[in-house]
Amino acid sequence: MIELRTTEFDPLDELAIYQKRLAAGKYGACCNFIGSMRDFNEGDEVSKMTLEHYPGMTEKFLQTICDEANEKWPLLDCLIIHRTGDINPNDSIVLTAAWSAHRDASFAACRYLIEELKHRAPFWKKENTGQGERWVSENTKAED
Amino acid sequence: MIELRTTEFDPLDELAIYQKRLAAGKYGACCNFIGSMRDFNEGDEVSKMTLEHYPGMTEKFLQTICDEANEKWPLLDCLIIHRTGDINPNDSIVLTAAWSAHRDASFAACRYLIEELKHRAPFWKKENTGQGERWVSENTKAED
Amino acid sequence: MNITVKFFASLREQTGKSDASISYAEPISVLDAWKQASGMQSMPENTLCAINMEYVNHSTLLSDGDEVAFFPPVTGG
Amino acid sequence: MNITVKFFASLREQTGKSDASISYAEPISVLDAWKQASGMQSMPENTLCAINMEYVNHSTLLSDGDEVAFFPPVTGG
Repeated sequence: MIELRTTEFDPLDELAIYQKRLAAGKYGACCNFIGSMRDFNEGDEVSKMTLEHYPGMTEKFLQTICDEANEKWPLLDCLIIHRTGDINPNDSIVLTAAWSAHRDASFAACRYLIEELKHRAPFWKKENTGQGERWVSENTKAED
Repeated sequence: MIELRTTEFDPLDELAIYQKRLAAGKYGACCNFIGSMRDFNEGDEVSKMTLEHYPGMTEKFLQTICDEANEKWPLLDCLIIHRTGDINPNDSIVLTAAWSAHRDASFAACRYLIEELKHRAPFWKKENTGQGERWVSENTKAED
Repeated sequence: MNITVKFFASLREQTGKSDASISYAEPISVLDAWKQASGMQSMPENTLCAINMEYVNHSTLLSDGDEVAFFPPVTGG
Repeated sequence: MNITVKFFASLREQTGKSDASISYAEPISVLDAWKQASGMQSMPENTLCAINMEYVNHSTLLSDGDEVAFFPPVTGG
């Protein structure tokens, strides 16, 4: 499942709720990743951030990533939740999770979800620093 | 931090509680892995399981794994919780988590924690199947 | 041939518009649509393009009724 | 020289004991301790050994007061 959220969300609560849908005893592995807003970036303090997206395409693209993960690995399910709009330091920005029988698939799929999202999903961050607003120029390759 | 638990634990609650200790806004990435008991293994239904450990050595070894992860990657913290004793299907067995500024370190460290645990930490599983009890003979290499 | 054009993030600010409609008699490419809708501004080198919410390259030709979008490298997650 | 020996999991069941104490006049190896404590049973090929909770190999020599442990491949997580 994929979801966009315009307000703060608790990724651990979301995982707990979502996981109840899955068949008990069938998955042995859940790898998940939570990205949250730091109060610093590239040496500057960041007091606020705005996340713009492309309504329609963003949702469609996140679903594509989930579908691709399901094709590549034997998953029971996967989940992506992503914030949009105004974000404060320490807010959760993204949650990706993958459930499978064995750990290898859940790790690989969870990593795939976040990497594809970071490099291909239409989201754009604008940071508010002491020096004013600035667009984040580019996500790094698998290291950000 | 490392902990052994003799009774059921909720890994998502544990993460939420533990994370409150960490400095807000300093970590941007948390990768975690939850291993839970399936009700089947190697083709058989498994109704119950017992997890034996080596009191003293197990705790020491888990701490060593955390220390190694902290040396290898720039982490803010890492956490391992592992069950012992009698375990029922769908119970959580293990939680490994790593917090860092960037996602690469948190993924690599979380994976390291669970791989080292699976291959070197003194735990032994005995499964109860329809055919009686059996010791699990060996964890697979990074694919179980 | 009518086309809807969308600009996002820094390109929305650069062009000063979020949406535009353009009309053409002959088939045009994504790059042609940029030129027309942006008022002949130069396109930043790393600009990404989508037609009807699917990634395409700058030389892809547009069809009547298409929605073409321009945006900078993505920075979500 | 007194040594404490521990057996875990399937090795505890195979030897029929979880703990044993053995005494020796001359320095002995981990493998010697297995033989003595197990009553000369053969040691399964993949047996792991630890002295004072640190992994060692079968030929490591023991010191007075050591705790030596024998266990099968680990299966936690």
